[in-house]
Amino acid sequence: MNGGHDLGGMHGFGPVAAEPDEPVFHHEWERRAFAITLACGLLGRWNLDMARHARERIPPPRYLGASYYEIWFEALLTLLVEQGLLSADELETGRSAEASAGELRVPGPDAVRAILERGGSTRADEAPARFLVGERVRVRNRHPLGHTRAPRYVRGRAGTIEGRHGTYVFPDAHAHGGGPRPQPLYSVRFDGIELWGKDGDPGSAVYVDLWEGYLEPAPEQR
Amino acid sequence: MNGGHDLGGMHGFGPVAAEPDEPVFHHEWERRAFAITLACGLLGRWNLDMARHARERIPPPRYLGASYYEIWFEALLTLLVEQGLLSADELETGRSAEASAGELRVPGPDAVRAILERGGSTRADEAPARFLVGERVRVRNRHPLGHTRAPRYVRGRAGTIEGRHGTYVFPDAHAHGGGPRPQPLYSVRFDGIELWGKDGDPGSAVYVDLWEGYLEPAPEQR
Amino acid sequence: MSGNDHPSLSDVELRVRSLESLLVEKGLVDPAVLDVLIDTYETKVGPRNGARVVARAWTDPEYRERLLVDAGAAIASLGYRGRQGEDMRVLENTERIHNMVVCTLCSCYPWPVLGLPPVWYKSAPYRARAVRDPRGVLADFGVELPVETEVRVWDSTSELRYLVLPRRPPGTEGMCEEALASLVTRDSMIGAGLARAPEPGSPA
Amino acid sequence: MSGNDHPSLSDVELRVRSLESLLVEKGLVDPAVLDVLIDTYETKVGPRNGARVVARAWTDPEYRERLLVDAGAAIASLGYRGRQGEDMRVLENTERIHNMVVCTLCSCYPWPVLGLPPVWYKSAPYRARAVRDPRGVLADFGVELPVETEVRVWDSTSELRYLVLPRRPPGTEGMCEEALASLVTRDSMIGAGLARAPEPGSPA
Repeated sequence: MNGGHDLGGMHGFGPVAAEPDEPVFHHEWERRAFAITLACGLLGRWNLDMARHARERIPPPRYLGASYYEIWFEALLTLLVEQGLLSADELETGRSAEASAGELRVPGPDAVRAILERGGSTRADEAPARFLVGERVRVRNRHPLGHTRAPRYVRGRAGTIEGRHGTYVFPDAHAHGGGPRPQPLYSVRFDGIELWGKDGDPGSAVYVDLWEGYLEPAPEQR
Repeated sequence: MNGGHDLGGMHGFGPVAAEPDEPVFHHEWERRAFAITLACGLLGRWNLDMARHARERIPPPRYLGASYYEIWFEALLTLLVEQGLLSADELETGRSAEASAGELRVPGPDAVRAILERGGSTRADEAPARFLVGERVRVRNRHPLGHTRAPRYVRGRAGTIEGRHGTYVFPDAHAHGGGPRPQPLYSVRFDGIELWGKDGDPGSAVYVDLWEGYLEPAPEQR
Repeated sequence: MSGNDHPSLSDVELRVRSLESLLVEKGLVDPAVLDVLIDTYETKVGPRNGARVVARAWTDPEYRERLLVDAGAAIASLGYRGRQGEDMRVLENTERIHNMVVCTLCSCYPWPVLGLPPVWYKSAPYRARAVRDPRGVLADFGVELPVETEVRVWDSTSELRYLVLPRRPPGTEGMCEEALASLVTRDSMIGAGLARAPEPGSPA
Repeated sequence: MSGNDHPSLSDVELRVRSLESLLVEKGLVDPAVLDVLIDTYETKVGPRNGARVVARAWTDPEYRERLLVDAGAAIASLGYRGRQGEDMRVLENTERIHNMVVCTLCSCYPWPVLGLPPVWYKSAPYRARAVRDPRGVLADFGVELPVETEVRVWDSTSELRYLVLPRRPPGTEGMCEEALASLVTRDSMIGAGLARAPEPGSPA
């Protein structure tokens, strides 16, 4: 979706302000919000693409006005309610309506340590790839209402396949209960001038990881 | 600029909420903000393109979080200070440092009535036009930091010249003290599918007024 | 952009009041001018103007023709002209074509015929969605058009201002211009609505 | 997105606390797990890990080669692996090419080697500008590159995670791996900075 999160190429946000000796968390509530977000994620009721989409669905004024852990927290509430883990009433009152987690397997500390170290790759078995390294491609001009990982600033722009990453779970399906539907994933290089015209930096290029379904052969021009 | 104002095609703002029997102003401060904005505009120290650019420069989080008269008010403060009509100190204290408007001609009520009725067209003498009605054009992919009236959603997209409006002051120059630099202005039709791909409405089209400098001939494709 | 309820409202109110005093104190603004501006756009100029233009076009084919060819002159002939309406175009809705006007970049609107725009016209939901999903926006207004009707959205990116000439509702044959004007809503002249049907048994 | 100062801070604080209690009460979250998560990412996993990878690559040509060809295995051989680093790529900065990593759509970041991202990496100014004006962003970090150096920006749109292998600073010949690691800043491994020069007279 073309939400408040799709920030590449926007103007007007001012300079990047790095904080010297920045702590990992700035407030106790950030520490807690981070931990409960990860812990709830480990319940297995949603995947990372669903979590990202829950963040993207925050209306742009709120998304842009919030700090990042506020965004995480808002999205966590959305996911908990949508997945039926909490009722709107429980959220409202702060009191549990039923005491048990039911059928859910809630991992303990040792299991979680193992999960963190193991991770969970979304790489799938190799599938035949349509595009070759060196081929010119163009990003399809799509504006889906749902989740997508093709940012607006590359849509309709032409680039070169610079590498093949393998075959990975397709976020546009995975975020919406469509299953993994793996597709070949490419590294596509876009010249600064192709992306931004005369306002781009001719000595720069942007490499974007794009799934095969986002791409079409670049049209030849006379 | 690709600011918070360039909203065409964004998702996530929710439904359009029309208010039945909406008043012209909702609060006394809106009435005042509207009137002082127009009155200050009549001092002739800035043109409408400069005023629009002052609004666009409001950082996106604030722009999207503000009501429209708040945006006008913020931009008015910017213009008054930038044009030297008020000092930052005067704004801070709310007290005038010098009592007179100096060289400025401040119009009275009768003059203002006449100005409102006369308006001020930005149409200029006809200039030769590069494109013909019916011709296929493409909007240049530009991302200027300054003011422009080519919205992001049409950049790089192809359309058809549907009409010539005449020759008008060019906002991209006029907003930045570059003078009127009039250019031919066209009505360009874009099919919904060209703008939004498969996610567009094939039974819709968008007509956008675009200056000649925004356009180039559409590339022929094999 | 949010609507008109805002947490820091009283703060804005104070700031606006303070700036107005300062501008008056410095002689940059004449309080009598503020009265003129507010009076003009709050009570004198509004969608009634546009409604009269539309009703005239519905009843006078020659006027309709002039309106579509030279909107500015035709509108001025009824006494409406001026700021934010210097260069006008009128877009006629038909069975086949429905026109709708938006300003995605700011809030351009034909003041002399419609007055100041409503909040929804200036709001992010309308500006974001009108160009991409016009039928969805029309649905928010309770309007459903046949799929065969082409929707044309006009993005007011220049100083031209657009007025939609809505379709004359059925059952209005023989109605006088004034009665017809009362059927012409503001939204129908933006293209976000249709002209009202006459009340059953209303006077012709 | 703003930084970490926010007017409704205490409100957020209360809401987070209340949700945590509710989740624990319902048995959805084990408090001991929260401790593990916080401890892991606040104290155990951080940019020191990445710095060790970089220092090893600077001193061991065979390791550098493996790192560039199969980053995941080379990094895991030093003991760093897991969540948000399952599929890694390492980008080597050279005199001719400077790599910089961003996630314009969210905040993807290679946790096992860099820990959790700093606020600026997740913030709108960086995400908006890195892909359009990377040299301008580098200037915000006090870095100026020769015009001949190509800047390559990597937008982390997939589950691949990128680690930049910064250039080894001059004057570090013969320094041990541990001393070298202390020169490798977090920002240099994102590509928003360079590795530090050694203090004059520092031990080799």
